[in-house]
Parts: sequence; C-alpha cells; structure tokens
Amino acid sequence: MADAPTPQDTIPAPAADADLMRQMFATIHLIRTFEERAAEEYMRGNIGGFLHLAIGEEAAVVGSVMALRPTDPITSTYREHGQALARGSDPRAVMAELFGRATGLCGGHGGSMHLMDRERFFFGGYGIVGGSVPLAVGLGFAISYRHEDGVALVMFGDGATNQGVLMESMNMAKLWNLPVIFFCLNNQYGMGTAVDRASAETELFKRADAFDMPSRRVDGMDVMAVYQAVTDAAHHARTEQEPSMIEAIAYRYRGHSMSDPDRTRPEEEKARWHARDPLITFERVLLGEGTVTAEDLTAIRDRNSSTVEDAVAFANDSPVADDATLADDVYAHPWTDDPRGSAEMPQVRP
Amino acid sequence: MADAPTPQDTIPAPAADADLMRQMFATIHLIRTFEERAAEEYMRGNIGGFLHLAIGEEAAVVGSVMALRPTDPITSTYREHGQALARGSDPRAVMAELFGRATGLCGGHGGSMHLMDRERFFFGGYGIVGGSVPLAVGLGFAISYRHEDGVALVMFGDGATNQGVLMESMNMAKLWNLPVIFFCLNNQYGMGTAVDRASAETELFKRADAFDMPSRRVDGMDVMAVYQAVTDAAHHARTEQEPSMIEAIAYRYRGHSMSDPDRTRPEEEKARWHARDPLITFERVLLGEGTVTAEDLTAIRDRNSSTVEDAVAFANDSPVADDATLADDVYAHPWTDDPRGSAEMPQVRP
Amino acid sequence: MTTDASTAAAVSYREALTQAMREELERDPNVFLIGEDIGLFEGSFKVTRGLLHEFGPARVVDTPISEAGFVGLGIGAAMSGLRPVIELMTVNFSIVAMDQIVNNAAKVRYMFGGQVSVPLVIRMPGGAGHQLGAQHSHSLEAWFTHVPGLKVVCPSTPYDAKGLLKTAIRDDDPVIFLESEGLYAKKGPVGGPDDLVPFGQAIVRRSGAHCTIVALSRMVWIALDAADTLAAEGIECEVVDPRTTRPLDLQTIADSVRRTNHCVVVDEGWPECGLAANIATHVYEACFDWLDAPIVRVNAADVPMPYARNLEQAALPRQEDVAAAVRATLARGA
Amino acid sequence: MTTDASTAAAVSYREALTQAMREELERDPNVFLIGEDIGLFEGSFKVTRGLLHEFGPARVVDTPISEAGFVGLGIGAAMSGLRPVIELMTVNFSIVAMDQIVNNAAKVRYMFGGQVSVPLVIRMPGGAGHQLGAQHSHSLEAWFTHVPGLKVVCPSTPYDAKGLLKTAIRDDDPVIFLESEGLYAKKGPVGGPDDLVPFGQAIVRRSGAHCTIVALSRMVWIALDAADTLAAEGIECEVVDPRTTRPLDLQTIADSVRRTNHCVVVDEGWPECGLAANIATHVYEACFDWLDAPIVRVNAADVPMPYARNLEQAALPRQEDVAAAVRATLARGA
Ligand SMILES: Cc1ncc(C[n+]2csc(CCOP(=O)(O)OP(=O)(O)O)c2C)c(N)n1
Ligand SMILES: Cc1ncc(C[n+]2csc(CCOP(=O)(O)OP(=O)(O)O)c2C)c(N)n1
Ligand SMILES: [Mg+2]
Ligand SMILES: [Mg+2]
Repeated sequence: MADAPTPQDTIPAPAADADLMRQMFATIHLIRTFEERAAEEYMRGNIGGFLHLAIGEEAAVVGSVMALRPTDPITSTYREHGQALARGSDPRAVMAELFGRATGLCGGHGGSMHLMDRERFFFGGYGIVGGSVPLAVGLGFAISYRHEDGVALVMFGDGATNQGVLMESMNMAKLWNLPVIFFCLNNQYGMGTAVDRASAETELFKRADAFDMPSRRVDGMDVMAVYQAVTDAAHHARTEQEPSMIEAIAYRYRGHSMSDPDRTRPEEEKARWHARDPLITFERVLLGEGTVTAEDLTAIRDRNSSTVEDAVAFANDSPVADDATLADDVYAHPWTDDPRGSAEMPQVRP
Repeated sequence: MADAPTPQDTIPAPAADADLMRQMFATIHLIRTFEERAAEEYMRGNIGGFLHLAIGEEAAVVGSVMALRPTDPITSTYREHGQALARGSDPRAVMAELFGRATGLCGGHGGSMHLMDRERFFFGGYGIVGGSVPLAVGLGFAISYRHEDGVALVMFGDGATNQGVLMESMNMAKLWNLPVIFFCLNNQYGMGTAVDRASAETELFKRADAFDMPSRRVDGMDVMAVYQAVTDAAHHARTEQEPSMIEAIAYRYRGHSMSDPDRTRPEEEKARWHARDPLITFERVLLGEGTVTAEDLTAIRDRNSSTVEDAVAFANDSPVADDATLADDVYAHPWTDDPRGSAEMPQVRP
Repeated sequence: MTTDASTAAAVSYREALTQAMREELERDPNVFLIGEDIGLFEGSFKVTRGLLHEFGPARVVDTPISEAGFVGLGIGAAMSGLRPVIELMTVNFSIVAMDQIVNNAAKVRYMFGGQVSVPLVIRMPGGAGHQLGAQHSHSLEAWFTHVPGLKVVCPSTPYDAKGLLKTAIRDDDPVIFLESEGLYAKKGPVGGPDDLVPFGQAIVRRSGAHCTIVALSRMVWIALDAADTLAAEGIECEVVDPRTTRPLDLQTIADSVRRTNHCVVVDEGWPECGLAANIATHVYEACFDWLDAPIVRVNAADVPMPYARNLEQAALPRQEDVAAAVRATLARGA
Repeated sequence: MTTDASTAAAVSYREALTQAMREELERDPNVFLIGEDIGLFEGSFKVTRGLLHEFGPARVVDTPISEAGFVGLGIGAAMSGLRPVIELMTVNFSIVAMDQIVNNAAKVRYMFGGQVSVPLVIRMPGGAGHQLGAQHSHSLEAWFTHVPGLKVVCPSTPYDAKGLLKTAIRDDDPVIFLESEGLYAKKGPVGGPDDLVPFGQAIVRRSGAHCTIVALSRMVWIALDAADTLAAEGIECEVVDPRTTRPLDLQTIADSVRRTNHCVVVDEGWPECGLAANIATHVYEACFDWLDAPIVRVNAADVPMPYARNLEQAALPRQEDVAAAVRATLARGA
C-alpha cells in the first residue's frame, strides 16, 4: 500500500488565483454531488450497466483537467464522469447519458462508461483497461503532425500500468517526443487487487524509467499539488516536446463499481483516507487563506445541488432513443446509400 | 547504435574449464557451418519459407545455452537453429525439419522458425515477436509450482522489447519471483530498424528497472562473458528465486532473413563487427591460453563439416510427410474417436 | 432439463462451476486456477468463491491486469504438464490475449509435430443483456470456433456447466469455455464428481415435429420460451442444444431437421461470419434435400451493442424474434 | 480483367498500391503512412518503396514492433481528423492489435453517438502458400467481416488494388484492407488518379451458364484457372469476385446463382465460421428456390498451416479442388 506522499514530496501550491481555486472547489463538490446522486438513481434502477464512481478521487480529476487548456484533448477510463464535468460538459447531458436517453451526450449509445464530449475535446471514456492510452498518444501525434501546441492527457488507473499496450504507448510517445501526459490515477486498487499484489515495482511512476521519460509522484488528494504537477508537465510538453508521467496517489471510497460490495479493503485504511478528503482539506485551506467565506461555500453547495437535481429531472423527462435508430452511426458512410447494396431481392422463385 | 561494451564492462572469464571451452568453440563453429550450409540449401530451393540466420550471434547463443543445465527449459524466436544445436539436438533432425521432411524434429510441421526438441527441454522457436516470452514465464511458473530448481530462459531480440506482452511477462515474473532469465539478444536491429529508432531508452536492460528486476548488459560477441552472466543469473534464480534480465550486444552479419537484401546497414559498421567475430577472437583466446592446439581446431572444423554434410544428405534422402497425415496432431484428443462425430450421413433424401 | 442422473438439490450455474473446479482441484494437484481477482476478491462474478481459502494462493493465483501475459503463462505451464484453468474476467478481455490463444495455445501441438500438448481451460463469461455497452457485450463464439486447435464449449444448464467444465479440465487440448453472464443465477440439478459431459454430443432440450431450433447457452432458454409460445399455437418445436461448437454434433441436429424439415438457428453473436451462419451452412449441406424452406437465423443486430436498455433489447435475440422466425420458415413450408 | 478504363502500361499489384498511396499522399496532407519498416527499409514487401524519400519522415513513419500501440495511435489520430494508412507487416500481426481494431476503431463512432469518425485504413498482406508455417499463414477475412463498424476489402487485381485503396483512404470509416502476398507480383492495368472502385460492388470476372464460383483475392485466380479447365470439359463457370466482404454485394452473386442454379465458394481461410460459410448462407437464403444442389465450399484444411511444401499445398484450395467442387455440385444438378 502506497502512503500518501509526505508534504516534502509535494511542491508548493502555485501563486493562488482565488477565482480558480474557488472554481476548483466548486467542481470537486459538483462531481461529488453528481456521483452520489447517480448512485441513488442506480439503486432505483434508472441507471443500468456498470456505474463506477470516482468519489474520493475528485481532487486528482479536477486538478489535472483544470490545469489544461480547454482545447487540450483528454481521454479517460470508464470512471470518467468527473472528467466530463470538469471539462464543462452539461450535467444534464451527462446524467441523461447515464439514464440511456436520446438527450445524453452520446444519445444513449454510450452510458456511464463511454461518455464523450468532442466539442470540449473530451475524447471519451473507455472500458478496456489500458485501451485508451494509445488513442491519446495518437491525439498527441496529431497535435505534433499539425505543429499545434496542444497537449494530450490520458488518465488511467494503477491496474492499467500492467497492460502491455500502455507500455508500448509510453515508448512511442517518448521516442517521437509527442506532447502527452500519462496521468496515472493510482487509487491503490484495481478492483480488489492492491498495487503491491499486481505490480512488481509499486512506485508506478518508475515505469517511465524504462523509456527514459520524466515522471513524478504527487499527492492526488491535494488538488493544488495535482494542478501544479500537470501545469508543469503541460508546459514541459509544449515547450520541450517531451511527454511525461504523473502518478497521483488517491483513494476511491466506494467499491470498484456499484455491484462491488467492497468487503476486502481494511476499514482502518478507508478511514485514514477519508480523513484526507479534498472537500475537507481544501475547504480548510480556502477558508484559512480567506479565499472563500463560509457563505461562498454554502452558495456553491446550493448551486451544485440544484444543478444536479435539475440534471436528474432533465434525464428523467427525456425520451429514449427510437428503436428505429438502432443501426444509426455504425458508419459515417453506410452502404445503404449504395445502389446495389440496398436492392430488395424477391425470395420466391417465380 | 550501441557500441560493444568495453572490456571493463565485462566480467572476467570464469576459471577456465578447458573441455567446456573447447566444446563451446566447437558448438559456435558447428552452428556457423550449419547455417552457412542451410543458406546454400535455401538458395537451391531445398528449404522454403523464411530462413533467419544467426550468423555473427553464435557466441551469445552458445554462451547462454551452455550455461544452463540440460533440463532448464528454453524458448526462442524464429532465429533458433543455434539454440537447438547448442542444446544437443541432432543436426540431422534439425536440417530435415528445414527441408520439411517427416524425419525433421517436428515432422515437417514446423520448419526453420518452429523447431522444438521437447526431450532436450528446448521448448521451441516462435514466429510472433514477443509471443514466446510469457510461455517461458509459464515454464518458470511450473518449476516454482513443483518446487523444482530449474531456470527457464527466454531468448528474444531488441525489437521484441517493444511488445507489450514482454513487459507484462517481466512484471509477473518479478511479482511472483519466478526463476526466469530474460535474455535479450540485442543484435541492434529489428529487421531494418536500429534500436535507437525503435526504443526511447536504448539501454534495453533498463526495461527491467520498471519492474524492480536486476539486469545487466554484456558483450554478446564474447562467449565467456555471456556464459558467466547467464551462470550468475541462473544461480541467482535458483538460490534467490528472483528473475533477471541480460542484454547481450551482438550483431547479425546477414540480412534479417534470406529474403532481405540488407541494403540499409552501413558497410563500415558491418566491418567493425566482423572484426570481433567470435570464431576469430575466441580462437585467439583459446590458442593463446593453450587450451587448444591448431590441430584440435582443424579436427573440430573437419568434424563439423562432415556432421553438416551428413545432415544435409540425411535431409535430402528423407521422405516427406504423407499428405494423409495433414490433420494429425491438431488435437491430443481428436473427436473422430467420438461415436457421434464420425458418423457418415447420407446426402440424398431417400 | 437433462437426461442424466443428477444429485437431488438444485444448484446455480455459478455454483455448478465452482463445484467442478473444487472437485478437479482436489482430484489432480496439477490443476490450478489463475486470473484477475479470482482469489481474495472471489471472482468478479464470484464463481471462484471460497477456493482461495480452500486451496491456498499457490493454486488460486490472482494476477495483474495482463491478460496476454497470464494467458501465455498458462500456455507455458500447460506445455510443461500443469493443468491451468484460466479465468478471463469476461470474454471481452480475451481480445487482448487473442494472439496467445490463437498463435500459441491452438498451434503449438501441431506446429511442433505433437511433441507437447496444451491441457488448458480458459473460462470466460460473455454475452449481453446487462447494458454493459459496446466494449463489454461480446459473444465471440464464432471467432473461437473458426480456429482449429481449440475446442469451444457453451453450457446452458448447471448440469452441463459442471459436467462440461470437468471434461474440459481433464482434456489434453486447449478448451475455450464460454459461460453466460445471464445464466449464473439459473438453478438446476448437477451431476456428481464423475458425471462428465462429453464434447461433441448435442442434446435435445424439447421434442417437436414441426421445426428444429438450434440454440446454445443462454439462447437455449429463449428458444424454449418461444417453443412454449408456439406450442399454444399448435406449432411443436424441437430445441437442439449442441453444447459444444467445436466439435459440433451435426448428426443430432441433422437427425432432427430431417424429421422437421425446417430449421431456425439462434445465436447471440453478430450475423456476418457468425455461428448461426456456420451451423446453417452445415445443416444446408447435410439436409439440402430435406429442407422445405430456407433456414432462418436469429442473431444480434449487426451493430456494436448500445447501452440504452431499449436499444440493447432491440439488438438482442428475443423470444418473439425466435417465434417469428419459426412462423416465417413454416409459412414457406413443404 | 477489369471492365473499367485503364492506363496503358501493366503494373504490378504491389506498384498499384504504391501508386494509390503516392497519389493520396499528394492529394491530402492529412494522409500519412505508419508501420514497421515502411520507411528506410521500404516495407517488408516493398509496397512503400520510395515514399519516405518522396514525402519525408513526418508522413512516412517507421514504428517500433508495437502493433497494439501504433494501431491505437492511428485510431486516435484519425479521431482528430488525420487519415492514417497503417501497414501491418502481415495480417498475422493484427492479432496482437485486435483489441484496438475491434473495441476502438470499429466502435468509437457508434458508442459515442456519432461524435467522431475513424477515417483509418489498415493495410496488411495475408494468405498462405509460401511455407511460412502455422503462425504466418492466416486468412482472417472471417474475423474482420464478423465485426460491425469495420469495412473489409480484398482486392484481386492491380486495378482493384489501386482503386479500392484510394476509396479506402477517402472513406470516413475504418477499413481493413487485406492484400494477398501471393499477388504482389501480378501485373495488370490500373486506373488513373480519380478512378475509384466503390465498396460493395462485386464484379463478374468470367461469364458462364452452368455454375457460379464466388472467390476473392488470390482465390479469384484459382477459380479462373479451374474455370479454364472445366471449359475444356464443356462446363462454363461464372466467376464472381465480391471485392469487399463488408459490405457484401449479394445482389450480383444472387443474380448469377439464379441463372446458373449452382454455386461453389472458394475461400483461403478455415472452414468453420468462415467466409465461405457466410457467403453460402447468404446465397442459400437469397436463392433457396433456385439452387439445384447444395453449395460446395472450398476452404483451407481445418488445421494450423503446416510448413512442409507438400502438406501446405494439400492444405490450401487448389484449382483441382475447385474444379472437383464444381463437378460435384453439377452432378447433383437439376
Ligand atoms: C483488459 C481488461 N481487463 C480486465 C478488465 C476488467 N476491469 C475493469 S476495471 C478493472 C480494474 C482497473 O483498475 P485500475 O486501472 O486501477 O482503475 P480503477 O478502476 O481503480 O480506476 C478491471 C480488472 C477490463 N475492463 N479490461
Ligand atoms: C508481432 C510481430 N510483429 C512483426 C513481426 C515481423 N517481424 C519478424 S522478425 C521482426 C524483427 C524482430 O527484431 P528483433 O526482436 O530485434 O529480433 P531479430 O530478428 O533481430 O533477431 C519483425 C518485425 C512479427 N513476427 N511479429
Ligand atoms: Mg485503481
Ligand atoms: Mg534484433
């Protein structure tokens, strides 16, 4: 089990930008509120399939996404509601997607595991562990091909570091000096398997050594630390054309997905991490610094609550996709347009 | 381009065992003679498919194989004639396999890329780059499962280090402390691609750092250095139950396979490596130390020549497999034995 | 639901599988289990519940998320005589290990001239119906059945789940053992420690004179439901469950079709180059003179699986689709 | 061999492909090539000869041996609007990248509700006949054709190789472009820069009234040889080349079978759940009333490919097998 980094491991918070910090707090709180509500709707049967919550990991999500420019492409895993929300996706469209409605981000084709908001350069959540990593390298490749100055960030878990394709991707990114940030959200478990039962080297950022790529570990419960690390990595990628890896240590409070009873992780361990909850610790920092007042916080909480309630209502009231659209969007150029392919043939010999 | 290690990088030769050294020289020479002859037979059309020669790499092959016990399992790539011969496979059966004859090691089913000699614990040559690496980890796993004291060695190329499955395999081997030696025969090219055009980190032994696995580089043109390194690694695996990685730097004199005209590698580079040919350098050492006399060497050469000529004659005279055996050996338990499966059905309605 | 003797108590398909593994682990020290989260976590679908506790970590091995790696490891272990039973958390993750399955497990015996066998089982739940979306809803029977060197098993009942898994573990060839997520809770009788179900023997799940329905795994139950519906209309269907797709017991299927002269094939996978097309082709070849109408295939829609419940239901074979298929082929009849 | 206008000089299938890539690289700056040894080494089969020199390393990218990685990279690049043309050195190595192809390339458009397209081509030579043994002799048409979201192309002539590759590069969907190692040296006329061959349009390679032979890629030539042999016996075969298997132009095939009332399908892949079974099923369904005898499939033997020349020849469809198949189906005739 990795301990959270001691304060010396983390770099000092950047010169505080009060607006930004408030916004980060608000986003952490929005994600928390959204996901707790989604869990309820799942229990009610309004959300199907798998529902993976990132509750406890919001600081890492928000710190990383908000350190990027809005046009920097991001990919993530099936645990990606937070990334979409932090990128500014409409909570209504996110909730409607979870509900499988036509008004969802992906028209109900995707669900919780497969959100995408192309307009906001959120290039999607993927279900195969490690599978989205090379896509992000491709997004970085495209940036470099076009001589743009974006940075692609790919978020993946500790468990994903043992998928071969991830390691292939890191090698290519460094070999070709692509602007990619490999952001490992190490929540210390892949389902029920702790890092030290899956990875021979538990300091996962050292995976990067094999490819001569810079990497570091950061406290994933400290939103400002994550923000700073990603800011630095993005700057490095933009100016030096070198990828890097960041390992953010965090913890998920709930089971792997809603169907996991979460019986194997020690209670004491959970308690230890709950004590470092970003909503508690970051609130303390903000209030301490005078960046926010208690009233500000109340206003944020109220706003988020109504945003989420509104999203649920919207999702609930939205229509499902018409069954007739089942085969839409398989192809950009479907061949029913093709003169020969669509011909109707008589079935009975005259 | 990796330079050959300077003498300081290599460890001193182990206390010379004259017999062993003579045997190593003889085996290097046998492999060279065998492969040069195989090339001729390929040009004559007696050998089909791909023929990958390890000419120039024999010191690494022989030093590694001979450092193991005869019951330590080995797997290799499509460039594996040398491993089979060094393990003691009958040159007749190896050549007959290249000729696709029923008397071949694999009855003509395998060919040059897929030699196996199960009796000698040579677990085969494989055609998918990186594909045999986890098999070797499985052989190591079986040793450990049975509480035996063997060591599994897997040989692969520099190019293979960029296949994800290889990295997955290294992680598992270290995680579970399996007796496995990852032997990277770095001949500095994967087909036409030099290491520095494929690997972000050109010191390939550093791949092991990502998995907290010990590793080292060795001069692959120096048979005694390779022998020592593998001896150490095998001892370490047997006594400490820890896998390790060895990167042996060598050079292939010919193209990737017989169909590669080999036009892209610089002539000057080839010449530099030819000058370090193990047949020349090791002969010098052996003669200098008085381990062999010039007459001994002549005898070895003559014996190998006739062994190889005999193997070619044997292969030539051997029958091909009967076409009727085409479907043999697909299954250990084929279902033609099954009472229902083999029933003949009439095709015309009575 | 089975023609064989069976123990008194009904157990779930899930527990039937656990029993098979427990008994084989006890019987043969060369058998071991390996896969993601099968030990401490007791399996993503709890099929290995209790087994780590009973047999210890040397024989119930939790792995990293490295399917290609540990499938390859299993093949190597099998080549040296162990009998690994690999759990892939779902069939969807077999795709990252496909090279190991197709190029090593299926081929080493043949390409090395019979010098080694690969006594390996790869268990994996598959199929759709739980809104798991495009990447988690595969039915890859067709892909595996395509490959010589593999054996492919698709049990539909607890009895078969147990008996076929035991056969698979004792078989000396690599067996792809496809469980259905939708059947884990299904209950029924199971056999004892020596009640093996052989490969390549289909079973008639229901007899009927008008139309043969060939269905596997979860589709058997849908076919049986459809047969009930149709029986009320006076249409008697014979439901044949091949149980293994490689080997395929064509004889039993053809015997049935030669009596009914009509055939419907139900398959949860995609239609093109699918399992239903394969079975249909065999039936056409064996029963050309006997068929009174074209065989009707009922497949999943030719789309990646959508998440939304209504779309997913529309995409999957339903009992009404099967009933409609039977009516359609009979409408062409004689 | 083609019905279209064509340039004067005959060029090889290999050079036809090179031309297509060169022209599309010139036409659209978003097109780039990526793969192992395609640049400096000019391709394992020299299909990219000269292109690195002409277009530079930014557009002709040599990769590490990381198929899953660089196929995934290509998909990501395509999602952001580039048009990658990936060369997999051979189809055999697509298996290690299969998850990227099936779970990402084929699905992202659908599962994200049409927000992105994947204008990607994956070129790869396949097939057997050169004694490359079990791991290097795959014909995976059936696997790819199984998967909705992919388009699958199998050119048999230089004209089609060029025209179909250009269509593939301009298409907005992921295209699996299966070349045949055995055809690279084959010569014939080719079209100019704007002669595209559309997907989903079969072509009749030879007309004949007695039996339809459906064959793709290298098998077209074997079918034509067999047709020559049979013509000498007075049997006239119609050889139909579908050119793409997804979409499949069933209309042209059915039109032919409805005239000949007999059909043989030739496919270099394995028989079970194979391409021939798929085409046969479609033909049975469309032409049930017209068929006078069962369709005969000619496939590779149901074994991993052996190395020895005689065994490999015995395992592959030969023109005498095709001729025998035609004679067999006609013997059952009318
Ligand atoms: C290739 C593959 N194997 C297995 C799974 C099943 N699975 C889904 S999530 C998961 C654990 C992933 O752990 P980690 O990468 O740490 O991410 P986390 O869930 O902790 O965010 C597993 C094993 C999968 N989706 N893909
Ligand atoms: C997965 C895979 N990709 C591509 C190939 C084609 N190929 C065969 S050998 C080779 C080069 C391998 O280089 P290396 O690992 O250095 O071994 P060497 O040939 O130098 O011994 C390539 C690309 C393959 N066999 N397998
Ligand atoms: Mg995790
Ligand atoms: Mg090499």
